[in-house]
Amino acid sequence: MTLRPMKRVEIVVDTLHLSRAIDRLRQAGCDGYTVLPNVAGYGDRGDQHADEVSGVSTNAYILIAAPADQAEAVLDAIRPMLQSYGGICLVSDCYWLEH
Amino acid sequence: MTLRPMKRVEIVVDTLHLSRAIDRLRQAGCDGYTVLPNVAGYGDRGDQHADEVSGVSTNAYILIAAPADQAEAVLDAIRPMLQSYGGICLVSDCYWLEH
Amino acid sequence: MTLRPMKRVEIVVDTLHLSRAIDRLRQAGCDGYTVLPNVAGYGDRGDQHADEVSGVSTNAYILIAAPADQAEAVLDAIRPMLQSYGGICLVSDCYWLEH
Amino acid sequence: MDPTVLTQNLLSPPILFFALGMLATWVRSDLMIPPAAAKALSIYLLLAIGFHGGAELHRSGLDGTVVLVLGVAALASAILPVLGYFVLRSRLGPADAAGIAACYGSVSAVTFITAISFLDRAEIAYSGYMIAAMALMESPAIITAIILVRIAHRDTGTATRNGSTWRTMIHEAMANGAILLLLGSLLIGYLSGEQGWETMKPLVKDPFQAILCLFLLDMGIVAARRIVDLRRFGAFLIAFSLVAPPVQAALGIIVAAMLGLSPGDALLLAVLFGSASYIAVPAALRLVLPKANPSLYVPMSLGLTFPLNITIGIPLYFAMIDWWWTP
Amino acid sequence: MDPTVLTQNLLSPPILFFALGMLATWVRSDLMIPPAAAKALSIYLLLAIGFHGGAELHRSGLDGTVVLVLGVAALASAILPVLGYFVLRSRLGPADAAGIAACYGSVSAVTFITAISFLDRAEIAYSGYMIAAMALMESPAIITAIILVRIAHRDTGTATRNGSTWRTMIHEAMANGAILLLLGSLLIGYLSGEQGWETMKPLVKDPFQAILCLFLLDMGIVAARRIVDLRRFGAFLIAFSLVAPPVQAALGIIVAAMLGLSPGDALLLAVLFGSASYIAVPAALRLVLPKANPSLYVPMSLGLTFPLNITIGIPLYFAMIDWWWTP
Amino acid sequence: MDPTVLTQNLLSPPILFFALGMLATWVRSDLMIPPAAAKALSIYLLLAIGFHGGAELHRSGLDGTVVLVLGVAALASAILPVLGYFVLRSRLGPADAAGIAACYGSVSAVTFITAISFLDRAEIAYSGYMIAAMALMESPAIITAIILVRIAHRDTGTATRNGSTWRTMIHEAMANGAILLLLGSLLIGYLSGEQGWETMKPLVKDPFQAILCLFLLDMGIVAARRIVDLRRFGAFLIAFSLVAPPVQAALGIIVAAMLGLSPGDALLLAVLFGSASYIAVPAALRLVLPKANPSLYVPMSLGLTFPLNITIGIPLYFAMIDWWWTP
Ligand SMILES: Nc1ncnc2c1ncn2[C@@H]1O[C@H](COP(=O)(O)O)[C@@H](O)[C@H]1O
Ligand SMILES: Nc1ncnc2c1ncn2[C@@H]1O[C@H](COP(=O)(O)O)[C@@H](O)[C@H]1O
Ligand SMILES: Nc1ncnc2c1ncn2[C@@H]1O[C@H](COP(=O)(O)O)[C@@H](O)[C@H]1O
Ligand code: NA
Ligand code: NA
Ligand code: NA
Repeated sequence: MTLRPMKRVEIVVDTLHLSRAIDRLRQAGCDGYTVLPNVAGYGDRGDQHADEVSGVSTNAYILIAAPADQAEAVLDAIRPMLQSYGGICLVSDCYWLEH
Repeated sequence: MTLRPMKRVEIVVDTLHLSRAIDRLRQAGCDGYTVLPNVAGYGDRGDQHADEVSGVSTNAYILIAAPADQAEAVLDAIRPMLQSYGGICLVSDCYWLEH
Repeated sequence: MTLRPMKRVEIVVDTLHLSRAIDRLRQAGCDGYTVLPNVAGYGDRGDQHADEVSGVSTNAYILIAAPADQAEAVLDAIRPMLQSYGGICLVSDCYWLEH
Repeated sequence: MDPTVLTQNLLSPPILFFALGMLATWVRSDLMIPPAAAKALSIYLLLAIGFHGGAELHRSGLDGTVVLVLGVAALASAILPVLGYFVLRSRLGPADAAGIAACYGSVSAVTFITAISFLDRAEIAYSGYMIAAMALMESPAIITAIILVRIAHRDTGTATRNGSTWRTMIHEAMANGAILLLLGSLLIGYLSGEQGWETMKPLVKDPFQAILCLFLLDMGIVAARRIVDLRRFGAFLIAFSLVAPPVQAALGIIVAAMLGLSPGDALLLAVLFGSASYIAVPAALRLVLPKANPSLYVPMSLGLTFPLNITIGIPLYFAMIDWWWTP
Repeated sequence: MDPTVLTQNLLSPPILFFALGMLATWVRSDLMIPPAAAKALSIYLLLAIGFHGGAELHRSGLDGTVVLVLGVAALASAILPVLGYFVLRSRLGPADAAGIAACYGSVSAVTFITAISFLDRAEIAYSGYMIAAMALMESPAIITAIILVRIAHRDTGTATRNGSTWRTMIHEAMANGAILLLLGSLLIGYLSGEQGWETMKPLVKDPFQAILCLFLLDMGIVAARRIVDLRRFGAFLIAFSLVAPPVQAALGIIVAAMLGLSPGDALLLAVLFGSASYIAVPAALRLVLPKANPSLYVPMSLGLTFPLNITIGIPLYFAMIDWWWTP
Repeated sequence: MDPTVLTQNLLSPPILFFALGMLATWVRSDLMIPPAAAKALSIYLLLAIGFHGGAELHRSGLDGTVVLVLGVAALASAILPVLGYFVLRSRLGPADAAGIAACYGSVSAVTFITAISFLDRAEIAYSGYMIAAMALMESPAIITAIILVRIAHRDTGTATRNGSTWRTMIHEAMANGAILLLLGSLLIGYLSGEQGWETMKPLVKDPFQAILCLFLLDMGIVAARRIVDLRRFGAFLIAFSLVAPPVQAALGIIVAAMLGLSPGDALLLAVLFGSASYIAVPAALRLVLPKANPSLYVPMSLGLTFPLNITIGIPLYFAMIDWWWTP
């Protein structure tokens, strides 16, 4: 059983910006991610109630496991979006189970 | 690109208790969180099927990134709820991408 | 306040295979997990759109906090499924808040 | 009892779809109604019977017996748990006994709705205010349960969470979404009168029975999942789940006779007495009586009592009423 | 103004369910419509009015005034934000002023649908092409808002995201799901003619009012949540939210009179002028004018203007029209 | 072929809404039906045709040909994949060839439902048992596919997961939610008779066509997304997706003629032969034939064959039948 060290990147952005965020991830060479399109939350821009139909008040959550260099490219790609539109990005360590 | 070390706190409680849990988080000074209001699970209290309309059998998942001291306040605030009602709380390390 | 070190295992499989994956987890001695049955994603097998009714194109996400030895049993149990059907499994460190 | 009443009920679409749902769980099928859709269906059903009841009230007007019936219903919900509690205390601790007793003292909205659909199919009239009676019977049982536990723990006082309990409980009772929707729809149906009824009828009346079928399909799936939990139960709790409903329903029928209700209203009162809550009360109990084990009271009321009531109970109670009321 | 029009509107099921939703939030009830169900209801409503409008168009045929009305509507949506902008600039920065002005220059589909249900209840005719007018009024306001901000920042040019802005904006306007569905359904209703109408009527017409009630129940819950955000607002923005709608609606009535529209169409035009977007425009603004603060424009249009319009606004505007049009 | 049949089909609301959904994806619109709502719609459709078929059966009674037709249908689903497999093996490995062949041997419930709505609009009768035929045609194709792969790998035996395969497969076939719901609703419709039909009609019949439109809107969005995946395909697979359906449908028509079916039933049989599964079979294949690549068979059946069948296929097959059956 091999466990390869990887970075674990978590991103929360408005659901409205999800498709743009994903375009950026792919351009940055990210070759795998998991998406939860409708989550609620609270942050600098107040409540995201996740209760209505426009997506203005709903977040999307993205989880990415990537090697360190790819993770760095992901961070570079996503940072300008966070600056313009808000949202968060967390990085942590993990191991990927090779199969 | 600055990565600030933070604590990453994950909480799972009954959906029924979600609004109370969030009240407690805010009182504890938590200024950001992400919420998934309907998740299923299994634990000491058996199956949470997430299949019915009362919320008795449905969990909510909360993700919080916070500086160490704020994280500690969060743990203190949430522990009594876990003792009364069940649920779990995990803590790990992460980096917050400054933007 | 006691924080017990644990392993944090995350698994993404097709929603189709969720019930089988959970059977395997239980057989491996896993006594707690949290499940998100409908998430989208992208990986080696292309897009999982999470947009239709068969579950062929939808992922499930499983989060498990477990002591190291139980976590290892979980990895052993889940690996054959990933080999046959695809999906991912990540392992990281966390602390469990005793309550 | 005329056996065709039972057969007709068992062969009616709502019950058959409920059975199909149970079958789906038993053969481990992947059939499922998305929780969001099930929730939407339940909102529809509450809104529809509330509005319908309000429109009926608008037509019939309020008369003297209404207040009486409502008062008796609320009182019954407060008293019934006492009986259940003392039976259950023979085997269980105070918290569990009180929790189960609260469920059986309260009511099951879906059982009530299924009884209404039974009456609709049989073209038997019932009064709009019975829906208000149902709403009033949801909460008193919880209050009684709390008092019973308090008395049992007079010395220690640890079983229920002190201080905020009463405030929480009153808030829960008032703010319970199901009750608010039911009473709100009743009031709206009453206020918006005949023109409002014409507006709403194509949604709240015409497809009502059929939408109930869809919901019962889901209930069958869910109830069958809870039955699995019963294997850990002793005979005592299983017997309680099956015996308490007809006994309580019989009490309801006696009360209905004393109040001089019509056969339709008598059936609804019997069902209110005989049914057990698996939504509102469990949700409240988790907050105000967390020591009571939900994996006892939910499987009992949802896995046994609910199926029993909608399949055999309703026609049985109706047969009793029919026999008694017929001169 | 005939007070019974107002009373009748306030006692109509849609408005009462909206009020029930607000009440549910105020008493902190757990009543909620799952977001997926609310989205499905909104899709239903857009599809239904689009299809209905198309079928009406098929019946009436297109005449000369149609193009005129559509042109005027689009123009109005482009001009109205200029007025709003200059009023708002007295207290706010350019981005926020433009953002709010864009919302008020655009339209609220649900307000429009509620006005249609008002006309349906009163059995007053309206033209199918008014639905096309609504679709055309969604976007121009955003373009005006961008231009206004650009002018304000002529020197710095940092307020809006350069380069891709126009492309993004045009794409957003074209590809906005709500508009596409509305115009698509209109076209389908037109193309599929009388036989298509017969097919769709049991879904898009018969239960329309009742489904609107369900949706407004949800809107009440959501709107009441947004009202909480208003406590941080000064009197100026609250006043704007309450005064702009009737002023703009009055403009709409004047234009309608000049165009010689029927009373029903005049009401719809008044509502288009007087309502403020809280779906399409906020979504577009987040993309093309991210500096504008959504926690200003969303609570204003959703928390104040929307409730005002559907409760008092619609009957008020109608009373004005009735008084003016009656010879 | 009478071109108006084709035009009328293309201009019918279901097909136009399907086209609108495709357009929405192509212009990158954000229009989407929440998955939970789409799932609820699909459950409605299966329940509705099942129940309707059962009620029809109740009316017509069972006659001798029923068993014959059901047997032939099941047999066809077992045999058709063999033809497909040998054509596909010329370019593909055994697992992929068998996977695709299984999809084309099985049926598409939504295509079938669209054909029923075509017949309803044209007021052409069909038999309730054809719905049972559809349910029986879902699974045999998978079993054939497994056998074909087993034969191809006689020596290695690695392509399919041994041992538990048959058990899993039989369980999947029995426990498939869609089939269970379809057959269950058929039986319930049959058992609950005329009174049950009256109860269910306002939901399962009146708005059926319109709800199908909503579902096809979603199918259009989803199908267009899958078409993107086809750009990596060679001409061979695209040709297969477009040629296999009419060829197989023609076989179906020949069989229908031999069995002496009515024109309505003949069309349904043609559609059963000519359509390809993108729900039940892909789900089963992922379990029992994981080596077959789902990004081949899903885009083929969902992105090409499905749109082809509902737009051109159904009127074409009907024209063939009309020409043949007319004396
Ligand atoms: N400290 C945090 N921990 C977890 N999630 C957060 C945190 N801060 C913000 N978020 C999430 O990111 C979203 C956007 O954040 P913001 O742009 O700061 O309003 C919020 O709605 C939350 O879902
Ligand atoms: N070891 C675990 N790992 C992940 N989630 C857990 C674990 N234990 C419990 N949970 C989650 O927490 C919920 C409540 O736990 P409990 O109170 O132990 O029944 C469960 O339904 C799960 O969703
Ligand atoms: N690198 C990754 N990071 C996060 N999630 C992933 C990653 N790779 C795959 N996944 C998830 O696992 C699912 C199945 O992966 P695969 O079998 O590689 O297609 C994908 O649809 C994603 O949801
Ligand atoms: Na009771
Ligand atoms: Na406006
Ligand atoms: Na076929």
